[in-house]
Amino acid sequence: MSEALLASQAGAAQVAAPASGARQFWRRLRAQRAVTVAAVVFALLVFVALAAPLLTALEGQDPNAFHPALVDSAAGGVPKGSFGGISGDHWLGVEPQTGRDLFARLVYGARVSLGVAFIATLVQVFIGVSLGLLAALGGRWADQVISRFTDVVVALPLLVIGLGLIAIVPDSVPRPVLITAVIAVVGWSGTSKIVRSSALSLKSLDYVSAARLSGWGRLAVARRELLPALAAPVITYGVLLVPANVSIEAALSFLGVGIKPPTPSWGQMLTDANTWYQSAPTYLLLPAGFLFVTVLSLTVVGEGVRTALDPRAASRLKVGVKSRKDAKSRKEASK
Amino acid sequence: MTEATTEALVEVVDLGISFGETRAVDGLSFSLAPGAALGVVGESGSGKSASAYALLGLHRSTGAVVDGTVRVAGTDVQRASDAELRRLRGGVAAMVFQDPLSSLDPYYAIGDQIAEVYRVHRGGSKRAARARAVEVLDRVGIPDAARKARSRPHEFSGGMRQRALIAMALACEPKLLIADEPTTALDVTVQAQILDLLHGLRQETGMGLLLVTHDVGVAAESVDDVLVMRQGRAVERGPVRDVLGAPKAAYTKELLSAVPRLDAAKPAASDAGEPLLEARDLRKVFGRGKSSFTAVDGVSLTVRRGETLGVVGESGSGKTTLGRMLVGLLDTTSGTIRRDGTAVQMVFQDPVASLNPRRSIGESVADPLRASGVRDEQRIRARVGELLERVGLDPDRYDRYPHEFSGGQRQRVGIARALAAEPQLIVCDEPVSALDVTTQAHVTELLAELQRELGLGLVFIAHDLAVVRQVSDRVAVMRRGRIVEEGAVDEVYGSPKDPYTRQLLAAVPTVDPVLAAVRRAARKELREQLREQAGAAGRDEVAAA
Amino acid sequence: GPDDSGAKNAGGSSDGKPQKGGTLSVLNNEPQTDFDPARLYTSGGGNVPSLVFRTLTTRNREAGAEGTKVVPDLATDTGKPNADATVWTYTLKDGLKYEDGSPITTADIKYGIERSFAAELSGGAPYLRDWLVGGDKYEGPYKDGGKGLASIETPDAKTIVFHLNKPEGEFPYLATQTQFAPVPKAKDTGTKYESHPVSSGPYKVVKNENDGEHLVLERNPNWSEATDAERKAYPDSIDVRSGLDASVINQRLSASQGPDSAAVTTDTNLGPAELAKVGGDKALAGRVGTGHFGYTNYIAFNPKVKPFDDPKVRQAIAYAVDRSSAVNAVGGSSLAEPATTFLPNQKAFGYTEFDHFPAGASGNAAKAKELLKEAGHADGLTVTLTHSNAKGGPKGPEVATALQDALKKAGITVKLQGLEANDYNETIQSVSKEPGFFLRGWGADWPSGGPFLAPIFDGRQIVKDGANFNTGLLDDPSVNKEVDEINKLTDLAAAAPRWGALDKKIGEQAVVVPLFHPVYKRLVGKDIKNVVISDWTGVLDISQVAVK
Amino acid sequence: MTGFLLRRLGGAVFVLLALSVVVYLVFYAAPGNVAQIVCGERCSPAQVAQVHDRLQLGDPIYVQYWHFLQGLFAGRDFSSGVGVVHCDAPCLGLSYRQDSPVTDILVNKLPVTGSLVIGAFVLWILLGVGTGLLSAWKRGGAIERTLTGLTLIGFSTPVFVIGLVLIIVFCSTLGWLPFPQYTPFSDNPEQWFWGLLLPWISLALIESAKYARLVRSSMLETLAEDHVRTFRAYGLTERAIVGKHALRGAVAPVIALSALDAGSMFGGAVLTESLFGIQGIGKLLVDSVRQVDLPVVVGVVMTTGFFVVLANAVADALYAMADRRVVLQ
Ligand SMILES: Nc1ncnc2c1ncn2[C@@H]1O[C@H](COP(=O)(O)OP(=O)(O)OP(=O)(O)O)[C@@H](O)[C@H]1O
Ligand SMILES: Nc1ncnc2c1ncn2[C@@H]1O[C@H](COP(=O)(O)OP(=O)(O)OP(=O)(O)O)[C@@H](O)[C@H]1O
Ligand SMILES: [Mg+2]
Ligand SMILES: [Mg+2]
Repeated sequence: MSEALLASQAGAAQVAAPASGARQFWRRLRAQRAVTVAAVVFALLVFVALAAPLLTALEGQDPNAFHPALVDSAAGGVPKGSFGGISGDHWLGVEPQTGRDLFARLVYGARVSLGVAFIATLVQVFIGVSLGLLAALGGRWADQVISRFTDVVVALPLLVIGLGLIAIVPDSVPRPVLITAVIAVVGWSGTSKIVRSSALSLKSLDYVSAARLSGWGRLAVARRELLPALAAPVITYGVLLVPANVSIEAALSFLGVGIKPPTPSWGQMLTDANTWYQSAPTYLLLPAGFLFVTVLSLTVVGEGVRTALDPRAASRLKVGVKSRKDAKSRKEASK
Repeated sequence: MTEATTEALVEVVDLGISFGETRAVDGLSFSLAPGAALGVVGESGSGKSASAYALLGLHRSTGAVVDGTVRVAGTDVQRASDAELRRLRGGVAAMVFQDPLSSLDPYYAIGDQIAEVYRVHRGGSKRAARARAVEVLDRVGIPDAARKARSRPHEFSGGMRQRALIAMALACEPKLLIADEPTTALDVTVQAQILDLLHGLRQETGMGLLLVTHDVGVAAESVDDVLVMRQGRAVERGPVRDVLGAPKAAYTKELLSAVPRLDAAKPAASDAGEPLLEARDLRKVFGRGKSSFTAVDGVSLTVRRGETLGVVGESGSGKTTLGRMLVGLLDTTSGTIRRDGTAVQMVFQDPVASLNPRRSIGESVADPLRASGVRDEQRIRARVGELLERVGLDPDRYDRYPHEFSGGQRQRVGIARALAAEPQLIVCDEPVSALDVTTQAHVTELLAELQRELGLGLVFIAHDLAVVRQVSDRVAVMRRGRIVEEGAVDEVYGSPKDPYTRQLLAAVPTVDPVLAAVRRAARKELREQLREQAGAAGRDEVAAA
Repeated sequence: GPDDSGAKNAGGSSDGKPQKGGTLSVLNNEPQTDFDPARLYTSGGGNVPSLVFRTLTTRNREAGAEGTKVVPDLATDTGKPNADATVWTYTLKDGLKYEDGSPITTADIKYGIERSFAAELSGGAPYLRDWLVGGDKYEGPYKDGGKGLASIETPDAKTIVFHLNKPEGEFPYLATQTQFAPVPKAKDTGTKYESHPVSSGPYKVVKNENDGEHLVLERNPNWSEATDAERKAYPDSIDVRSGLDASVINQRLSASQGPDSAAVTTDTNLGPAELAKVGGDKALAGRVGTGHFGYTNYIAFNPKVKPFDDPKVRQAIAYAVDRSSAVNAVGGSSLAEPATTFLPNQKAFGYTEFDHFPAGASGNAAKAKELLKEAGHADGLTVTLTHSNAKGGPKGPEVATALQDALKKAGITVKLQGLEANDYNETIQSVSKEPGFFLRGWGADWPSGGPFLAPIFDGRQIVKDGANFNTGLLDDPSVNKEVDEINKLTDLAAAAPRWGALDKKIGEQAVVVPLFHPVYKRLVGKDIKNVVISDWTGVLDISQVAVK
Repeated sequence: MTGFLLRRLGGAVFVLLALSVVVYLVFYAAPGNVAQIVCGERCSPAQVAQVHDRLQLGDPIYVQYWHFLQGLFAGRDFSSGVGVVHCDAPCLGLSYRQDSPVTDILVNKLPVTGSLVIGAFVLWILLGVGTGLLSAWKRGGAIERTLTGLTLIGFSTPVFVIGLVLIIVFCSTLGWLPFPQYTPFSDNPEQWFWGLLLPWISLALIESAKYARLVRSSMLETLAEDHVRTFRAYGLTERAIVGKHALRGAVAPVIALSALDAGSMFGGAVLTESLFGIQGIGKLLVDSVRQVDLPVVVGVVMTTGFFVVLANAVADALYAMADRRVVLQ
């Protein structure tokens, strides 16, 4: 190694102490302020779910207690009072027909909905990514078998799957586990299709070939080279799975394999609230709003992760700010 | 417009470019008169590409900070509005990028991409634009341009892609052509053809040329003035004759002395050991039916331990295809390859595409180490650092991402990665094409060293005949998918039998600008001869069918 | 039957005399999948079917309680019984014709009844099978080798005689069902008959798409008003669209745009959320018809299952129920009335007011606790309530959770077991699988106590190996005997109070806890005239409706 | 290509048979006495037994399945009481409840669901890709944030709410559109269109959110790539770059996902169909499952399976055309 060569690098080497990949990732993630805000919002939601008993104790309401006196029976059971019966006792009003406390039901509902939908999403993404990768990389036969298996799962309606499960699964299996499993089983196909199609494009790239030459097995190549590139579509799609899973959870309740009443869940609340959006709008808007905030915060976090995972996008992001500054200075200069 | 012609086409004053804390270009000033040609040579990573980008304002919204002033054809690039910039880009000044594969949209036919760009500036019907695309493709020497215009970039060889980019630039008939290493993937005959073409255009249309190159010979053949760069600064600038003939700066002298000579052969092949790889009658056919194309057509070769097989040949003759088949990345259509468990590696022709943009280069280099089961982080870092250092990169840039590197630097990362695996055989596909001669000499020396130490077998695909001579024991000349001539280096270089080999040798650029002009004329003649020959061959084929 | 089918008098904008002409639209939720008279299970001949099928007798097309009477239709009277009401004889009116102009004969009525015994055409009410001599063995005309069912005689084309195996004073009610519609043997196409049944009524079927999803009925030129005192048949044609969502039906009716101004629904109530809106709109409220159909929703116990074998536990629950919560769960006081009697609160059923275990509006937890303590459950009790998963229904999770909450106050912890509809029906109707504590409903096949009480409380109607409705497995000889006694009466007015008395007596055993009777609230289009809602069906009678 | 078609055909047969087996097994295990349901609640045990025989429910499940397979390939005969109903191959059996061949029922319903799916598909692709494109183009700005918010609202609101709101606004209140109703295209193309417009819009509003998000994210990925730089350097407008070059990079996931969605939607957009009173396959499925009408359920599920396989095959072919680096498998 010639001295000259080493020296020639010195100019370029005047950089801050290098950071490892993970640390760089965090740095890039934290650089996005919206992500921090969204993460805090999401954490708050999780906190609300975990602290549901505490919060309802604070309010002094039981999520399952009926208050027939608070609804107008002759008018179909609309909550008495304005804004769905909001009062000091019932912070967010009461449910039509039953008069159950909405705040209590919402925070308890967060437990089921966030827990089930979130875990199910993770499982779905895991299954989807694994099978999608296997289909794309495992050769023609693996692709055929997996793709056709996916077709079977896609074509089987939830109704039939629900019926099947009622028949096989013993009552001893805890409901949340069962629901999570069912949702995971019915909902991975989208992820798997996306992963398969993207991986098919990616696998012809030189850097994947290079990794294969490095001596990695297919699995390792998939994990190391393809996964990071697949993160963008998978995260984007995965975030959308959360509200989709909340609806599946509600649909499962119809089939009798869902959360058992009277336990509340956002999905069920949304479904029940459907017809009430005119006469008792808060009943619909509250769970819908919570779900929306959840999805929005997840979206922003997901978007941030996506950006942080892609060093090129990350540097572009930084630039967006600068270019605006550039534009400003340009404008000033032209005056 | 009239104003523009009176003033300099390009006027760069005190240009500085920083990427974060990296100062890539610092205090660079130069100007270029209309119709003139300026060559920028210099060390890999010295800021050549970065400066070229600045001429088109391409650093805008990328995170780079640019200072100083840049005026191109009367436009202040730094302050121009987006619309003004768009008018400038392509229409007035066109750029040929350094990384040809990644610079084309993989989803669209090449002809369409050229046509699209053409229409933005020249308007006209889609059809006319397509016709124009075919025309320029033909001018840059793409055979059967009408058909090839419909191909996607991945169906092109490295050199063909590079020519496609040149064609794109020429399509709009710009006043200024900024060509960043435009001939790195071209064999010498095609390279000469391209350089002649550029020369011709300058004469016909008065196009200005800013040629970034590491190849002093190329500069000598095509420019009036040279600018020598190092570490982001100009070290010397002047008429090509003076700078190359009587260099003042120490760095320029060093550079010139490192230029490999056609007659400088490798120290006699140590000992040709047992065969590492034997290929028999390899064929590769792309596509099916009518659109099928035979890229490699009955190639047999053997690579032995401790030996270097140089492969030279026309752009698009199937060198990359052959190399990929040898390492097993591409299935053969027919023929057999015996590797007997030889650990093989490849240095890819396109360094950008061969590096995962999401992983730091250190991690990419560490890949083979991790794959072989090394878990100790410290050891990995140490070993990768050592490798980076050996290819002339700063080990501290372990955690940097590929897009933060210059073309030549990425190429060296690719070499480091291939070496990390400690393979027995490496197929190097144009491994030094983007390196300045000093770095190039250093890297070839490194390979030779390893070969001596480990008995490494090398397949060295390159278009630079001098380099090939320097590193190879034997050399194979490829044309149209076949090996037209094979033998010991001295034999092939000394007494070439095949006319194509002779033509190749004749086309090697010389560092002497005067000689270059003479040879340009001679080449023209030879080319015409060859074209007649090819026509005859084509007719024979038709007759046989 | 157990189905909540249909009910009473709306105040449509009925100014001006109704006129003939126009097209009536019917916007329904459930398609008329069965349109074969043999397969239909209707109360009083149904609404749409009775436009096409005339029967020996029919329901009186009058509003309110008058509408619970049975009147002659094809026959000249409501039937002549023999002394002990085991033989019933009917004579046809003159000039009765099918849509093709051919005459209607009693042989066709006999054939129509016989068809309903065929396995291919199952689905009707069980009474013919249970009452006709030999009915339990008969397998229908396709398998009898042309012999027919001997207990139906047709001495001539105008006379038909039914031989029953026991006295049945309510036979005239049975003769209102569509199985008594004539079917010409030559036109019988078996399972395909429903796509074009031969009309004997004022309208004929010109279109039956997608298994009853879209029906178009047009005037039957061979129907004569002179022979039919009941059906008014004002519109020229009737267009029945079904498969519509309930909220969309109500939207369309309230908007009343274009053809929807002449639209009604025969199966869709206003939902609870819609009630609140309609209530605030005078014009809309004027277009709502309210009706009562004989139906009761109740809690059923299986006294073979612990702890419900203990009457005290059952009574405790009867005291603890919160009827206002239960009523709210199905839409509030406008859509349901709290019930303490099993019989619906109508005179025709013999309604006799009683409340053996007064729970007040929202339950008497104290009294319930007291009883539980007596029963040895001083520390409370945990039980499982089985319900259907059908959302929003009277047997669904909403009512179940309302009860759960009410019983909690009495120290009873209720676990819920929701079953999918089929599973639920099969479970609660199977003597071997029947759970101890579940939700149930029962509706009238005709407005009388007989079909209301007997299937539920008559010990001889316990079905061991099939669908059982006597869920309390009650087999009380005194009850059985009283049922037989009342059935002998052909004076229905005299029979009614005795059903009421029987209901009160059975109520003491607390094998069921009545919860509520549904109320029907339905919108009609703004051009609809002559809305008649009888207490028999609880919904407007489309044979009376006019659109002009 | 021939190889591809043959393999796909084989795959389709496999999928359809697998689906039918699963449905048979589920219905075998699921609660609910079919004969009782078909016969009616108040049937006597003897009558139930007759129905049981008539429907051949007494046979072991594999025999029933065998009959089904026979019908599929050779047709079957069924008694209609007075005579015999012949069900030509491919016979999916006779509906327990409707007494007509399942194939006929499905053939009747297909145009209905087909109209719904195809219209909605076109709309949601346009809407989804358009929104995604716009938000990638205007990335970082207020427009993008608004679009993101709107798509997410669209996605997290139940179709029932969206649909009903649309009906109330456009049909009841404004009266601009007729209440949704299916009219066969062949009867009256205009009515067909207006009657289906709202169902299409509601479905599209919900489905398009997915596409919008995906398109946007894939496009941002592509925008970071080097070839985009080339087109910038040649003066292409941002709009052209986003709309053409970046969009092309987003095509892969969109094709994959839309095949899946369109295919599975042939199994019925149950909620949409029932809200808008469109008697399509989804409604049929729900009704049939409720009534344990096994032959119809098998038929519907197999139809869905068929369309899923078909859509995927089309997607793969399209995809190989769009990206020639991918080989058709
Ligand atoms: N996006 C970036 N971020 C950080 N550093 C960068 C970036 N782009 C270039 N650099 C650094 O700037 C310096 C100049 O790069 P440039 O690409 O101009 O080199 P070059 O002269 O073209 O070299 P080569 O001949 O190898 O292509 C190099 O050291 C490179 O590592
Ligand atoms: N995937 C492909 N599909 C179709 N044709 C291809 C494909 N890959 C390469 N080719 C064709 O095969 C021929 C040989 O290509 P190859 O890349 O091996 O050339 P090369 O000798 O490496 O050229 P260069 O020096 O320009 O890199 C070219 O004509 C090219 O167009
Ligand atoms: Mg460069
Ligand atoms: Mg090559």
